[in-house]
Amino acid sequence: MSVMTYRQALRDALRSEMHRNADVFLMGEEIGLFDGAYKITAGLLDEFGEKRVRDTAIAEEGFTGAAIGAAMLGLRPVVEIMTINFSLLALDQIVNHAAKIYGMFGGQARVPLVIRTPGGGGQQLGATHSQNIELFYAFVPGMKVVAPSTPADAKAMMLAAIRDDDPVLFLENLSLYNTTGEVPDEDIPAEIGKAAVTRRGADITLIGYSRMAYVAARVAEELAESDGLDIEVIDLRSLRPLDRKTVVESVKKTHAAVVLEDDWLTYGIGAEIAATISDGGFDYLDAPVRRVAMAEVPMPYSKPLETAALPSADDVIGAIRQTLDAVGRRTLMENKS
Amino acid sequence: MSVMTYRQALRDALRSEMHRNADVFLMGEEIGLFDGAYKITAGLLDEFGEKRVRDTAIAEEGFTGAAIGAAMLGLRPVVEIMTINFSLLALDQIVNHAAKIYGMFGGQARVPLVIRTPGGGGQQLGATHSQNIELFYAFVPGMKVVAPSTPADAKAMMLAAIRDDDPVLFLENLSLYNTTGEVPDEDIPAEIGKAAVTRRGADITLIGYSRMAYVAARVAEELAESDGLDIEVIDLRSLRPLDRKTVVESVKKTHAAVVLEDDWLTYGIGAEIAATISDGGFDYLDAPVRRVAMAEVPMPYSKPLETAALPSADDVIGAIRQTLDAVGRRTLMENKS
Amino acid sequence: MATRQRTTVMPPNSGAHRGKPFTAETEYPVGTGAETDTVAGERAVDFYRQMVFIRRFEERAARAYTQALIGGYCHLNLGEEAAVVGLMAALRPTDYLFTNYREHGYALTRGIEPERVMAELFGRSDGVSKGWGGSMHMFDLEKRMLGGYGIVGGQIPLATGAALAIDYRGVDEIVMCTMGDGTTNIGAFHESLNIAALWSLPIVYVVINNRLGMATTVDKSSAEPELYKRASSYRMEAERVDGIDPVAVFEGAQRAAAVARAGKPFLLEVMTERLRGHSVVDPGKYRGAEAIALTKERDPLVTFAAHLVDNGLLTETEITVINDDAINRATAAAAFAEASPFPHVSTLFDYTYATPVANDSHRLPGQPLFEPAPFLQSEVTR
Amino acid sequence: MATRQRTTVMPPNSGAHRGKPFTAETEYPVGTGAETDTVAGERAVDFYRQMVFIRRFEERAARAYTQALIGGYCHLNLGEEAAVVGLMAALRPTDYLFTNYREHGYALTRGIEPERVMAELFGRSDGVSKGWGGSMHMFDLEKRMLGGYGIVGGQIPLATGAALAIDYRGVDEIVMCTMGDGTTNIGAFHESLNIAALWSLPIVYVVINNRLGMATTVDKSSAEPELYKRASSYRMEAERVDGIDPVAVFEGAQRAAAVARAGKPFLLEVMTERLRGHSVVDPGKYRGAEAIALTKERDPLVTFAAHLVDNGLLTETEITVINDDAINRATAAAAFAEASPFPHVSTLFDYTYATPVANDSHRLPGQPLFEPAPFLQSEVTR
Ligand SMILES: Cc1ncc(C[n+]2csc(CCOP(=O)(O)OP(=O)(O)O)c2C)c(N)n1
Ligand SMILES: Cc1ncc(C[n+]2csc(CCOP(=O)(O)OP(=O)(O)O)c2C)c(N)n1
Ligand SMILES: [Mg+2]
Ligand SMILES: [Mg+2]
Repeated sequence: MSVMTYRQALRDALRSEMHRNADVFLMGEEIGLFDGAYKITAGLLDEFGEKRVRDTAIAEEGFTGAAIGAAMLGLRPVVEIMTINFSLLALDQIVNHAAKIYGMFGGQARVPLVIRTPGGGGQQLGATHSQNIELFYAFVPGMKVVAPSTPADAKAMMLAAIRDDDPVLFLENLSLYNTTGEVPDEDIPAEIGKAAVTRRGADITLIGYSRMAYVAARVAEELAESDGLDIEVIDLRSLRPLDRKTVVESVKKTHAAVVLEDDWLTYGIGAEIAATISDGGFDYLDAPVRRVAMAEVPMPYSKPLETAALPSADDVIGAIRQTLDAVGRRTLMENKS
Repeated sequence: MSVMTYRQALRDALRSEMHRNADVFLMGEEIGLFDGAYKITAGLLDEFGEKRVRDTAIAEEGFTGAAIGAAMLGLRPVVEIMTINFSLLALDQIVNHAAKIYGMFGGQARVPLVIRTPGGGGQQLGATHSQNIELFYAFVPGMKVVAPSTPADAKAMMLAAIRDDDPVLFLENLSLYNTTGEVPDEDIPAEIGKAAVTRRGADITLIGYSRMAYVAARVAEELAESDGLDIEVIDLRSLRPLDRKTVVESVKKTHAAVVLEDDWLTYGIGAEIAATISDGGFDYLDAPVRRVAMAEVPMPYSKPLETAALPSADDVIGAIRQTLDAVGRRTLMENKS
Repeated sequence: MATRQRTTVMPPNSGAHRGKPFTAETEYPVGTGAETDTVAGERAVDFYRQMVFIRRFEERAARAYTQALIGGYCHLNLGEEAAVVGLMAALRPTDYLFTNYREHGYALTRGIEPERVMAELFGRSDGVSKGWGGSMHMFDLEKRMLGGYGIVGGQIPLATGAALAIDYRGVDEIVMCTMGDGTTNIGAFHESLNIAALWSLPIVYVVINNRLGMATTVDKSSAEPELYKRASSYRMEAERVDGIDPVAVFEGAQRAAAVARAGKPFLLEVMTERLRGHSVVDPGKYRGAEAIALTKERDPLVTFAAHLVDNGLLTETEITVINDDAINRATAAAAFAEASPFPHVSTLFDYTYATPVANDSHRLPGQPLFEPAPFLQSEVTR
Repeated sequence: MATRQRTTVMPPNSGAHRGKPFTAETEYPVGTGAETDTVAGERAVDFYRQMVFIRRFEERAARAYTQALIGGYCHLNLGEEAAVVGLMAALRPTDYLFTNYREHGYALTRGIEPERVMAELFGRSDGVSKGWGGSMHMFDLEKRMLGGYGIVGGQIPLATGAALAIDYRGVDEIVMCTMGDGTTNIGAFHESLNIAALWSLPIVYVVINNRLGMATTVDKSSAEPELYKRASSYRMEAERVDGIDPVAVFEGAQRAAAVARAGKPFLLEVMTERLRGHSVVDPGKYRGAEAIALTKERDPLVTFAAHLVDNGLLTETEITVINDDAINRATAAAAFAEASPFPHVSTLFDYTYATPVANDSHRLPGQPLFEPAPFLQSEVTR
């Protein structure tokens, strides 16, 4: 075990897989000479050379598509798209090609591709650079979408993604890059498609992924101290496939849930989580599932507006209190009747 | 009132608005000389000339973006994207530009643009041509998304979309084009953002849009005859904004709901509807909200596989029966206790 | 016959094959000047045989479509037989082909059994893509036919990536990527050619210029209608050849392939004709009588047959035999296809993922997400 | 001074401005040969004044950024002042400008008050985009500056559409659309130029070639590094000018604008320099000492000042005055910006839609979708 940043964990995983398998190579804008816009690939050009760390022209569709084609011939490209916002330009190649090729040709060609890309708001990057649109990938059969929230998961899931024979959208997050945590020294790939209960609790279940799983963990700790609340936290980790069972089992125990997400509320990732809980936990829920999400506006640049539009720990705490309040009142009413 | 097809209603609305306002013009691939891939614009090139019915090169991003730019200067372009699948190529222009421009510049520029495009499966068009990805637009603040299911709505909503000052994704459907219905002769635009209760009932609520609203209406009639069921049907009509109130009010009355959608289940449009009902109708629901949706696979070409993957009227009937069954059992249990 | 000489491009108005040659407004490009194989008479006859087979196969497919044995879209190579055959002859079995939705002829000429191509059109389990792809999505790993693709331009980045993989591995293979004329206006074309040129990738891009994208003529869709010239934006070599002469195409493709084998991309434009509508269901009403007459005069089967007869390589009787044989093979393919079983519904979830993964959804429409609560579970039906 | 002559392009190695000229590997394009305005000395001095102001403004912005008064990304026009000023001078007030995220200088030179530009950087309500856009998204309808855009290439289709609107209405206006060198590799560039050429739209596309896209040099990103030549794929006229000379840029832009006013698109490449990193936070470590030295020698402020002094158009004292004045105005702009209020949170939902619509969500994060059930509603808090 070593303590390291999420950034470092990603870089270590890339490096390790590149050493392990000569078919693994990196592609993307500014990942070489510039060390990557967010420095995930720092030093790798020096270590592996231009063949395996390929700076590309600004042509998201072209180079992502090229990575898909290279993967069809058995290479294992890891593409960086500088932020998830720019992935819209490559969406046709990802959704109509990477995600379809295995099925459309009756299982003849595999696409062992990883697309790494950070989401995240809160950096005052404005409307076109602050979106969380992992939904566009999580919705698509044929894609796998993972979204680690800790350095340990960042490493383990990167190893898994690279070794997987399907296209994997690997969601990073701008505000997690500098977070730290314990990371195993050995290379142990995670199992894709599984959520993790990162904190056991009995009072209510918080569900998040990526940055909001991090926020959930912090809020749970805070409320344990301040209010003595016993909160269960689930980190989804994989958005596609989605581990419904882990989520529903938790709610069957806690009888209440708040879903945290960094995207827009209506049709966002949390809608599926809330719908899933409401269905699978129908006879167990003591209050409606609340969702805490971004305000539904084009993200403003100005700091106070941006802050207001983004879900905060306080918003989460408010939703938890109100949900527990609703549980309490309903229980009271039931006991009365 | 005249009886006409959904196709004819669309064409009439386009024609009428083009006569009414010289700033309205059409752009798209093969909409002129070819009369449109699905013949919605038949004859309009002859009537209005090349300036107002513009055949474009195959360049979805380029011509959709050009329409956005023209709209910024006050024209009112109506763009046809041949099928919604190809809109992925224009997604950056739509999501990062059309939907952002009004907000990102502090309300200085409007984008009065309509993008018409058909969704729909069931035509053996294979994995890349059978997707229903209206979600990608419905998720985005700044966009408006309408999805009529009847000829009358097709006309009224097209009039409204063209007169609206925001970008509107106008979802058509391949299998609705030949359906017929009564259409008012006058030009009365619909109000965008409102669902319609198209059939009153007390036993259960069916919610759908586009093709699945059509299916819902048929199923309700069938079950009224065969089983004497009294089904309420809601046609969402607008996916963004979403009329939550109409949906929840209905369920408060019927205590049960089945959501119908033609897209993939996980994270699909129905997830938001189910989550919404489960939240707003929490104290009224007598059984979990069921969703009937497409199987989560890249759509196969072969007919039996495609048929199996698409939601059918029988699938809907099965879900209704099971839901009513679950309601009955729960009521029984409650009465017992 | 002009196109069998060692000139790298067909001279304008050469009058080859008696049909009207394609017209180009300006001068022709300078070719590579590379020596090409001389094509023996036997090879020319073989080209013809393959061309006839494509024609008869496509006609058989069109009939099956009207009989509702084929569904979806169905785009035929009618009029492009010489282009298909000439191009495929320049590829080695180890080379890769990426193409678009108009690819039956390529699949056949690449050596895939006609039975499996027709079975794919019929959506049957013996189809080359097991019935999952249909007309637009034929794929065969063994023959290195890496797909028909239905999204205009979608194959171009993929093919470029395949060439990258070849370059990465340093193997002696190339990629050929075909597309239509209308496709040169989509961003993916330009992004890909730039990448291929920057990285010196072994790929031949081929524009099958049949002068139409659906109803839109080249001059209405491409501001530079001499499409091969667009390679200059990427300092890429390019050439235009006459696509109704399989030998001219073959020679051009060989020159292009030689450049690719030497590690540089090449853009080859093949001037051809679309004898019918865009797809089986398009009557092509928008085409003027003149255009239709012209395409008839430029029917590669007619012009090449005449050439072979004139040069004593085939007799009219032999032509009849070739034709009958092609009809018989197409008929046999259709019979095979009709007898082939549909894929079983139980295979619906077999091809979502190559690496199995926890919690993948295997639900049919309408199936519940969760089993009913245990206390309600008796006698639940689906 | 070579660039004030009536030649349409700067000859290679002309030695203009004493700094090293940009190098081009091959011959220069033939220009339009149109007569251009001779630029009076007063105008040259005015150009210089504007250039200095951009420089001082950007430096002030950089400082404000390090003081955390500006957030997000912040890309400066340092080194591109001559290009900005020369281009803007060729536009009429009725013409439209679309540009990218590196646009402060354009906003200023287009005539937007520096106070409002700086206030935008500070995210304040007096900002040119009311604080909603920030550094990358400056917009002013009145000045017909139709946006800074942060998505590389995103502005190109939009600008093309604006030109379409002009053509549609038959008014005497044109569009100018600027972009970086790296941007010529993205599909939107090619799709748009093709459309503009097909439809003869009144637009000047300008490539600001500062030789770098972030750390990537032009020859690593563009297979044809003489970027103006890419216009040939669309039979579009094009020209390359030296961007450290505002007069050369102005004259080139005038020629380009004349073509656009006559109803044809034009591609103008302006060779310029990026004196610092890609954005304020980029130290630009990847740049070799040689490249840095070269850019210093090609600092347009230095070279143009020398030219003006040499030609007796300005004295050193006057230069100091111009400089001080620019510093004062930039300082005043910053003071104004800092005093301007932030937009109020109550305005968060004001700009989602232009046409109000039923059921739009006006919920802050964490707010419930539904009011609690009536029987539970007492004393609920948020
Ligand atoms: C991205 C995209 N846009 C539009 C279509 C619809 N479409 C299919 S084929 C075609 C015409 C293509 O013309 P061309 O490239 O000349 O090829 P051809 O059909 O003539 O072989 C169009 C517009 C599509 N499949 N994909
Ligand atoms: C579609 C897209 N891809 C990537 C980026 C990140 N990015 C911002 S600026 C830039 C470099 C652009 O270079 P160039 O076009 O030369 O303009 P310059 O910055 O030199 O003015 C990149 C890659 C982006 N904003 N949008
Ligand atoms: Mg064509
Ligand atoms: Mg640059």
